Amino acid sequence: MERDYTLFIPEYIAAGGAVFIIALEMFWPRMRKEYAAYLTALVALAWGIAACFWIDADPETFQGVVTVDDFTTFFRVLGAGIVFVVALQSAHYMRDKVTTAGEYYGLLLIGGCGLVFMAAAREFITAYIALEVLSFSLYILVGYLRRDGLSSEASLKYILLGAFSSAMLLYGISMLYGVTGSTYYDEIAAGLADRSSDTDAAVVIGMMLILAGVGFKVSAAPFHMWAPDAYQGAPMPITAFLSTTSKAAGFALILRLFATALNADPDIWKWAVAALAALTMTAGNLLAIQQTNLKRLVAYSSIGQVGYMLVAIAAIGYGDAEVGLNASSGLLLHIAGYVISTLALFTALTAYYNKTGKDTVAGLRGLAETQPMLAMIIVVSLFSFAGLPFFAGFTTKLFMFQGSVTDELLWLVGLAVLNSFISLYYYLMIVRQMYLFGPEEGLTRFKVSPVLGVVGAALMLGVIAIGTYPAPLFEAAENAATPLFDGANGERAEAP
Amino acid sequence: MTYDEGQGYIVLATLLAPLVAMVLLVFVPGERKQWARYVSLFFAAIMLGLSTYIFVAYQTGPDQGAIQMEFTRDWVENTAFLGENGIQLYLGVDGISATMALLTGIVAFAGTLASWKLDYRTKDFFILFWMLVGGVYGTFFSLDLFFFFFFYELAVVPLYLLIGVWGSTRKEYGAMKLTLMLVGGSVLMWIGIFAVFNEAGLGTFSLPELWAAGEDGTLSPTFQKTFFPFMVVGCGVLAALWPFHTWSPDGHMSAPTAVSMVHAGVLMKLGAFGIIRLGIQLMPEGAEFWMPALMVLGVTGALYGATAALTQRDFKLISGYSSVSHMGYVLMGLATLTTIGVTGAVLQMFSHGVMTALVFLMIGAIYDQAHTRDIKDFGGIGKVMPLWVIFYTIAGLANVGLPGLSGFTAEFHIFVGTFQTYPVFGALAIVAAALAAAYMLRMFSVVFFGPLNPQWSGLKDVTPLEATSALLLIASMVLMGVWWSLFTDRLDLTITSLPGVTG
Amino acid sequence: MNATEVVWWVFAVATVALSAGVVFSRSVIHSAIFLIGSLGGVGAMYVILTVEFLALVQFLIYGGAVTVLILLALMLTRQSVSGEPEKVTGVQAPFGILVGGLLMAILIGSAVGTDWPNDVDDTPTNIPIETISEQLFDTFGVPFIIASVLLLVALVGAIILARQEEGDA
Amino acid sequence: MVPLENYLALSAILFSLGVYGVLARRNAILVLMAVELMLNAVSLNFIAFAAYLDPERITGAVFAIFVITVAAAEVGLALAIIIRLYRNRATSNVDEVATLKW
Amino acid sequence: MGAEQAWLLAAIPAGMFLVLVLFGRYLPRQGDYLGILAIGASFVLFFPVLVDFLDFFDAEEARLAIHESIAWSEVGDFHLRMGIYIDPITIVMFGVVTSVSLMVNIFSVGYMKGEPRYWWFFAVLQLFAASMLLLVMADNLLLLYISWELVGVCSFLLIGFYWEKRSATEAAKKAFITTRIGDVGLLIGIILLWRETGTFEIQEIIHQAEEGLIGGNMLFLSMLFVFLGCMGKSAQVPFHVWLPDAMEGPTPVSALIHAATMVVAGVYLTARLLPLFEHAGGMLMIITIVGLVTALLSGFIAFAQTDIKKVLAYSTVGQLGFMFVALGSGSVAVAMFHLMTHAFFKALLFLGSGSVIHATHHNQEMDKLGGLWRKMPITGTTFFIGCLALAGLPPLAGFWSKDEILLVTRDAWTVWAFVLLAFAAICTAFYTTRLFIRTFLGPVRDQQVHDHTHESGFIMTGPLIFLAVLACLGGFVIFHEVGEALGFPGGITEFVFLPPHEPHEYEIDWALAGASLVIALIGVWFGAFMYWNGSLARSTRLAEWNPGLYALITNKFYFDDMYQAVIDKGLLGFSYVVAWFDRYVVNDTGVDGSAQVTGYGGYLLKFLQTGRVPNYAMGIAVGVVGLAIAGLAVTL
Repeated sequence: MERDYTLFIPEYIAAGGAVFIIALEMFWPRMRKEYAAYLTALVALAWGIAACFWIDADPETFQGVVTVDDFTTFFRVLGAGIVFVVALQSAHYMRDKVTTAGEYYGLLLIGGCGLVFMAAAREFITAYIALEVLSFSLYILVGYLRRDGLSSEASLKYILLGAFSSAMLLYGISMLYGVTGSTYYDEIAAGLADRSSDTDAAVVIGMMLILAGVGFKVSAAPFHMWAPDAYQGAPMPITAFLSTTSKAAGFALILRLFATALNADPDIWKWAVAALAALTMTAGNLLAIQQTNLKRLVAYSSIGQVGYMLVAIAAIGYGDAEVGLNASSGLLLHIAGYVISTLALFTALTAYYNKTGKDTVAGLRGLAETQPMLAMIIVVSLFSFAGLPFFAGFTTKLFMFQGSVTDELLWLVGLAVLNSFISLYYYLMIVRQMYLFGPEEGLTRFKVSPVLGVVGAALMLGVIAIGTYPAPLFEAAENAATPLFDGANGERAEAP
Repeated sequence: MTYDEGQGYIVLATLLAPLVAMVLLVFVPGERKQWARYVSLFFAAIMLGLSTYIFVAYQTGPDQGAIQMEFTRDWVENTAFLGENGIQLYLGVDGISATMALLTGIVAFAGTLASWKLDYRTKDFFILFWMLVGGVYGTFFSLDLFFFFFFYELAVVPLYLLIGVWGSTRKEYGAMKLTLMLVGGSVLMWIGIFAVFNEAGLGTFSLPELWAAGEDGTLSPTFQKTFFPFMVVGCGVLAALWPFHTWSPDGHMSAPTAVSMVHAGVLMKLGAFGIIRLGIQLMPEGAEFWMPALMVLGVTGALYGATAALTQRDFKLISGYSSVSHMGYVLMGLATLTTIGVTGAVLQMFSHGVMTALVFLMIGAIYDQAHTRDIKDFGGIGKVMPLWVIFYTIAGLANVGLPGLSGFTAEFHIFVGTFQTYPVFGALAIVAAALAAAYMLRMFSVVFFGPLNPQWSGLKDVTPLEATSALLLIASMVLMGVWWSLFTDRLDLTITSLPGVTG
Repeated sequence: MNATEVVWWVFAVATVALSAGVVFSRSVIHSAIFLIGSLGGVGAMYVILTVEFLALVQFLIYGGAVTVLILLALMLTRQSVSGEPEKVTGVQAPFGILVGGLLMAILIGSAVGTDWPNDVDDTPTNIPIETISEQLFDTFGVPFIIASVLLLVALVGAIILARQEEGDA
Repeated sequence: MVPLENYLALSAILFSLGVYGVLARRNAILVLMAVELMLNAVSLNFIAFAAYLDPERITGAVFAIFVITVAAAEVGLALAIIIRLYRNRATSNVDEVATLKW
Repeated sequence: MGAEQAWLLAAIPAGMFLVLVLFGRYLPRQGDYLGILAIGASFVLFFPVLVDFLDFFDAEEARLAIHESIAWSEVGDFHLRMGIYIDPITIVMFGVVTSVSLMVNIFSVGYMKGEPRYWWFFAVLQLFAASMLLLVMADNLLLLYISWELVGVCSFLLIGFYWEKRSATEAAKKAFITTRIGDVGLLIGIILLWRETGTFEIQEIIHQAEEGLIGGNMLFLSMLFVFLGCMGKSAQVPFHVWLPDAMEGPTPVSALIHAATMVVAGVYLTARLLPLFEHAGGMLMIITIVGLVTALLSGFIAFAQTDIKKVLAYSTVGQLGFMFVALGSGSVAVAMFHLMTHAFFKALLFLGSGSVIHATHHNQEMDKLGGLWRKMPITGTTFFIGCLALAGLPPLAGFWSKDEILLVTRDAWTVWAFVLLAFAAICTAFYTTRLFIRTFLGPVRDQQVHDHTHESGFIMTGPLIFLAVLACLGGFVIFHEVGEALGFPGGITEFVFLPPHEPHEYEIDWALAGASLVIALIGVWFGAFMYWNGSLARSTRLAEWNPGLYALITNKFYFDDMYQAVIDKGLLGFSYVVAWFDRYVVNDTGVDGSAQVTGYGGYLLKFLQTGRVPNYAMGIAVGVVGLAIAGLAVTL
C-alpha cells in the first residue's frame, strides 16, 4: 500500500495552525483576542483553498483507511468554511467572555479536521477516532465559558451522554466486526453480502447499536435530548459550530457508512432509519413550538432538520443505487444550504447578543426598528429553514425530497413537508417579535461590528444565491455523492 | 432575434420588473418615502404597459398555438434525478395567463396608487409588495413546474409581514392564520409535485412534457385519481375553496388596502389558475373523476359565502365572504369541464379581480378617515362622498352581476356551462347571485343613503389618485362587460385545447 | 472441564461480581475500588485469551491512570466533609434494572444465538505482538496519528477546564 | 476450551451492568465509571473476536487499543469537566444539574 | 333611413346618457334640453322606421319582420349573436316608449325644476329610454335579459332618487330585489331554453318549439321560469308589492317607468314568447289565473288607498293583470292594444297627479285635497279624460281595449273568467271615480294647501294635453278604416299578430260592447253614489259594515307583512346561523383547533426534556432496546 502524505496537506495546515495559535497565545499572552480569531479565519481560508485542489481529482486512498475523493473534498471545504465563519463570529464574543482564547480557536480547527476525517474514513477505527476528535473538541468548546454554570452543565451532559452513546456505537461495531471479521467498509459490505442467515441476530443488533450511536451524534430522536441543553449552554458561536459541524460530520459518516458498508443489506436498517426520521422531525418541530430561548429553539428546529435529512438516508436503503445517488446528492445540497443558513442566523444573533446580551425570542422585540439588516438576515435564514422560496431551504429541501421519493417513502416525504409547514409557525413567531412590535424603551438604532455585518450579509446573499441558482452547488453535491455509488450511472457526473 | 424571441423577452421583462423594483428599493434610503413611491409608480406603470402589450399581442386565430411568447433558459439539468431540460426558466403565455397578466398589471398599478398615502416604513412595504407581485407574475408565466411552485410560494412569503406590520383589526391573528393556511395548502402541492415527478419519471419539470405525460397515461389513471385532490385542495385553499376559506374574511379584514386589493384581486386567482394548470391540464383523468366533488364544494361556497355576507357588519367581512362566494363560481366553472364553464371561470377570475380590487380600494378610502368599518356606524355618506359612493355602487353592481359590467359576462358563462352539466347546481348558483343583490343593496342603503349621520360630515371624498385607480378598474370592468369577444377570443383556443374539456 | 475453563469461570464470576459492585455499591469509594477489580478481571480475560500485550495495556492505562484519576476526582468533589455515604442511586433505578435486563437478554441472546462465521476453531489463537505493532503503526498509521491529536485535545481541554484562575468560584 | 460465546456473554453482562449504572447512578463520577465498564465490555468483545477469528483478522485487537486510549482520554476530560462544574455549582450530582431543561 | 338602423333609436339616448353623466352637471340648465333632444330624436326617427317597416310588411307574402344581427362572442362551439328584430309588436312598443318618454322628459323640466341632482335625473332617463328601446327590439333572449336588467337598475336608481329619504331607499331596494327574484326565474328559464335548443334567438327557439323539438315538460318548466320573470317585472301577484312602494320616486318616473313602459316589459315578453307559452301545455291557464287574481286583488286594495299615486299604482297593477288575461286568452293583439292605450291614459293620469302634487307642494293625500278642478282647469280636465279612459267609458281608448279583453276572455275561457274580469272592471271604474271625485270635486279639505295651489305651466300641461288627445283617440286604431287611413294594413288586430294566428278584422260586438258599457257605468255610479261631493259618510258606513274585510283591504291582504316575516325570520335567521357556523365551527374549531392541538402536543412532549442526565440516558437506552427488539422482530 502506497502512502501519499500529500493527501493531508489541508489538514496539516489546519492542525498546524491550531497548534501555532495555541502556542502563540502561550508566548504572547497580551495578544488581543481578535487577532487569534482573524488568524484562525486565515488558516481556515488557506485550509479551504488547499482543499480545493482536490476538486474533481481521482479518488485516492491512504492505505485504504481514508480516501480523498470529491466527497471528502466537499466536506473539507464545508468544514473550512464553517470554521472560517465561526472564528469571525467569535472574535468579539469571546473577547468579552474569556481570558484565554487560543485553545478555543485551536479546537475549532481541530474539530474541523475531525469532521474531514469522518468524511474521509473508509474504515471503522479511523472513523471512530475522528468522531471522538470532533466530539472532544465540542465537549470542551461547549464548556468553554468556565465561569458559566450553564456552560459547564451543558458540557457535562454532553460528554457523559456522548461517552455512553459511543460505547453503544462501539459495541455495534464490534458485532459487525465479529460477523464480517473486518473494519473496512468494503470488506464489511462483502462480508454482509455473503453471510449465512443465522448471523442475522448479531447483524441486527450491531446495526441498531451503530444507528443509535450515530443517531446520537446527529441528535436524532430519541437520542436527541442532549442537543437542546448543549446548544443553550454553549457560547453562541459554538452553538452555531455545534449545530453545523456535528450535523455535517455525522451525516458525512452516516452517508459513507450506510451507502458503502451497510447498503449491502439495507432491509435490516432502512425501516429503522425511516422510523427515526419520522420521530425526529415530529418531535423536533413540536417541541420547538414551545421554546422561548433562541438557542434552544434553533436546537429543536435543527433536530427537525435532521429528521428531514434522515429521509434521504432512508431513501438510500429503500431505493436502488440511482435513488441513493439522487437522495445523497440532495442531502449534501441540503446540508450545505442548512449550514449556510444556520451560520447566517447565528452571525446575526451573535451580533445582537454582543449589543444587548439577549438570547430569548422576546428579546428580539423591534429588531426591525433598531437594526433592520440583522432583522433581514434573521428572517432570510429562518424562511430558508422553513423552506420558503427565494431562499436556500426551498430549493435544497425540494431537491433532497424529490431525490428521496420512492413509492414506499412518499408517506415519509409527505410527513416531512407537513413538518416543515408546522415549523413555519415558530419561525413566524420570531419574525413577529422583530417586525410587528416596536422596540422596548431606550433601545435605539445601533451599529453592528463591520466584520459581523459583512459576514452576515455575505451569508445571506449565499442563502439567496443557493435559493435562486442552485445548479453549481447541486452539481458539486452530485459529484461528491458519486464516489459513494460508483457504478451507479457515474457518467452523469461528467455531464456539464 | 426573431419576433417570437422578442416576445419572450417581453414576458421575461414583465416578470423581472417587480423583482428589479424590489432590489432597487432596497437601496433607497428608508426616510426618502417619496422616492420609494415614485420608483414603485414607475415600475407599476411599466408593468401595466407590458401586461397590456402581452394581452393585446397574444395572437388569436386557428393557426396559432395556445402557448406563445415562450422564453427558455436552462437552470439545472443533467444533475442527479434531473435529466435533459430538468429545470428550465421556461416562461410562456397562453390565453388564460395573458388575461391574468393583464389583471395583475391593472391591480398592481391601482394598488400602488392606493398605497400612496401609506406613510409607515413605506420602503419596506413596497419591497414586500413587489415581491408579492413578482410571485404572482411568475406563477402565471411559468411553464416549468419547479418555477411554478417557486413563484406560487414566493407570492405567499411576504403576506405575513404585509398584513402583520401594516394591517389593522386583529392583524396578528389574521396574518398568522392566512399565512399558515396558504402554506398549509401548498404542503399538499409539494407532495403532489413529488409524486408526479416520481411517477412521470421524465427527469424534467417542464410542464408541457408533464401535461403530455398526464394525457398519454404515463401518469396512470389510479395515480391521477389519487393525487388530483392533493393538487386541487392545495391550490383550492388559496382559491378560498369551501371549507378552507376561513382565512379569507379574517385575512382581508386585517390586510392593508393595497394588499387586500392584490390579494383578493390577483392572489386568490393563483389558486384557480393552479387548479387549471396542475389539475385539469396535468391530470385529466383525475379531473374527470373528481370534478363533481369540486362542483359541490363550489356551489356550497357560492351559497354559503353569499348567505354569510347577508348579516355581516364589517365592510371587509362582507367583501371577504362575497369573495368566497365568487370564487365558488370560479370553481364551479372549472368543475363543469366544459369550454363555456371554464371560460366563464377565467372571465370571473378577471372580473372578480378588478371588482374586488375596487371594493377594497373604496373601503380603504373611507377607513383611512373614519377608522371604523362597521356599516351600522355610517349613513347618508352619499352626501359627503358622492364619487366614493358612485365608484362603490358600480363595484357593487358588478358584484351583483349587472349586464354591461364584467360580472355578468363571467357569471353568465358560468351559469350556462353549469346548466350544460349540472342544471340544479346552475339554478342554485343563480339564486346565490340574487343573494348577492340582497347583501350588496343592504349595505348600500345602510351606508350610502338615508339621512347623513352628522358625525361623518367631515369626511373628504376620494383623492385624485384613488379616483384614477378606481377609474382604471371601472374601465376594465366595463370593457369586459361590453366587449366580450376581446377576452373570449383569447381564451377560446387555449380552453378548447385543454384536455378533457368538452364543448 | 479443564484448568483453563475453571480459571475462566472463576475470573468471569469475579469480574461480574465486581462490576455489579461498581454499579450497586452504596459508597462511591467502594465503587471505585470495585472498578479497579473489574478492570483487572477483564485484563485477566485478555491473558486467558493469550493477548498478553492488551492485558498489559489494560493494567497500565486503566489500573494505573484511570482509576487514580477517578479517585482523585472523587476526593476533589466530596460534597459532605463527614464521610457518611450520600444517596448514590436515583429514582430511576428500577427502570434501569428493567432496561438493563432487557438489553442483557438481547445481547446475550444475539451473542449465543449467532453462529460466528469466521470462528474457525473454538480456540483463541495467540495474537503476536509483532502483528499488532505492524498493524498499529503501519496499516492504521493514520488513526494512530489522529489519536495523538485526540490526546492533545483531551490534554488541552482538561487543562483549560480544570485550571484554577483568579476569580473562579 | 472456553467457547467464544462465553466471552461475548460476559461482555454483554458487563455492558448491561454499565448501562444500568448510567441509568441509575446520581453521582457524575459513578456514571463515568459505568461508562468505563461499558467500554471495557466493548474492548473485551473486540479482543475476543480478534482472538477467535482467523489469524489474519486481528484488527479487533488494534481497535481495542484505540478504545482503551480514547476511554482513558475521555475519563480525563470528563473528570476535568466534572471538577469545573463542581467549582461552579458545588455539586457533582447529575440529578441536581438540571437548570437547562424543556 | 330604414328599419335596419332602428338600433339608432336606442343608441342616441345611450350616448346622451354618457354625455350627461360626465358633463351634465357643468352644462347650462344641467343639460335637460339635451335629454329632450335625444329622446325627441328617437321619437322623430321612429317615423321613418315605421314607414320603412310598413313598406316592407306584407302579411300575405309573410314578410312579417326585419331581422339584423352581428356575431358577438365565440367560445368553442358557443356562438353568440346580437341583433335587432322588428315586427309589429316592436313597432307598437317603439311608438309607446318614444312618445311617452318624450312627454315625460318635457314634463320633468317643469316638475323637477330646482331639484338636487337635476342632471342626474335626466341622465338616467336617457339610459332608461335606451335600455327600454333595446329591450323591445332585442332578437335574442340574452340581449333581452341584459336590457331587462338595465331597465331594472334605472328603475332602482330613479325610485331611490330622493335617497336622503329612508323610505325612498327602502322602496328602491325592495323594487330591485323583488324584481331580481323574478329575474332569477327568467335567467334560469332562458338558459334552460338554450340547453334545449342551443340558441338564444327567439325566433329560432319558437321555430324549434313548433317543430316539437323541445320536450314538453322541459318547455313547460322553462316557460314557467320565464313567466316568473314577467310576473316580477310586471308586478303580478305575488310580486306586486314593489310597485306601490315605487311611488316614492319622482312622479314623472312613476308615469314613465312604473305605468307606461318598464312594467309592461313583462307583458311584452309574454307576448313575444306567446307561441312558446301556447306549446307549453297549461301555461296559458296559469297566465290567465295570475292576471285575474292580480286584477281583482289590486282592485280591492285600490278601494282603501288615500294616496293618489298609490291608487294609480294599484290600478296599474290591475290593468297589467288585464293584459295578462288577454295574453292568457291567446290574443297578442288585444294585449298590445290595451298596453298601448293604458300607456297613454295611465301616463296621463300620473302626470296629472304629478301636476297636482307639484301644484300643492308635494301633497298627494286625498284627505287634504279636493275641489281642485276650479283651481287647475287644464290638469283637471285632462285628468278627467284619463279617468274616463281608465274606467272604460266609450269612446275613450280604455273602452275599446277593455272591451276587446272581455271579448277574448269570453271566447277563450268559461264564463267565470269573464264574470270575474267584469267584476275587476267594475272595481276599476269605482276607484277611478272615487279618485277623481275626492281629488278634484267636492269641498276643499285643507284650505291652506288649497290657497297655494295654482295651475302648472305649459311645459307641464302641454304633455298632459298631448296624452289626453291620445287617450281620447288612441282606441280607434282598432278599426280597419282608421288603420288604413294611418297607412297600416288595417286595424291593430290585423297588424299585430303572431303566426300561425291569422290576422282578423275587428267587427264590433254590440252586445258585449253594451255589457262593458254597463259594467263601467255601474262602477262609476257606485263610486259617485259613495263619494258624491266628497262626503265620506257612506263609505265610512261601508267600512264599518265589515271591519275585518276593511282591515284586510287596508293592509293590502298582508302581503308585505308576510314577506317581511319570511325575510326576517327565515333568510336573515339562516344567515345568522351560517355566519355563526362559519365562525365557531369551521374557523375556531376546525382551523384554530387543529393548530392548538399541535401546540398542545409540543407542550406535553417538552416535559420529557427533564434536564437530568439519567433520564436522557434512559431515552437513549430505551431507544436502543426498542430498535433492537423491533429489528429482531422484523428480521427474524
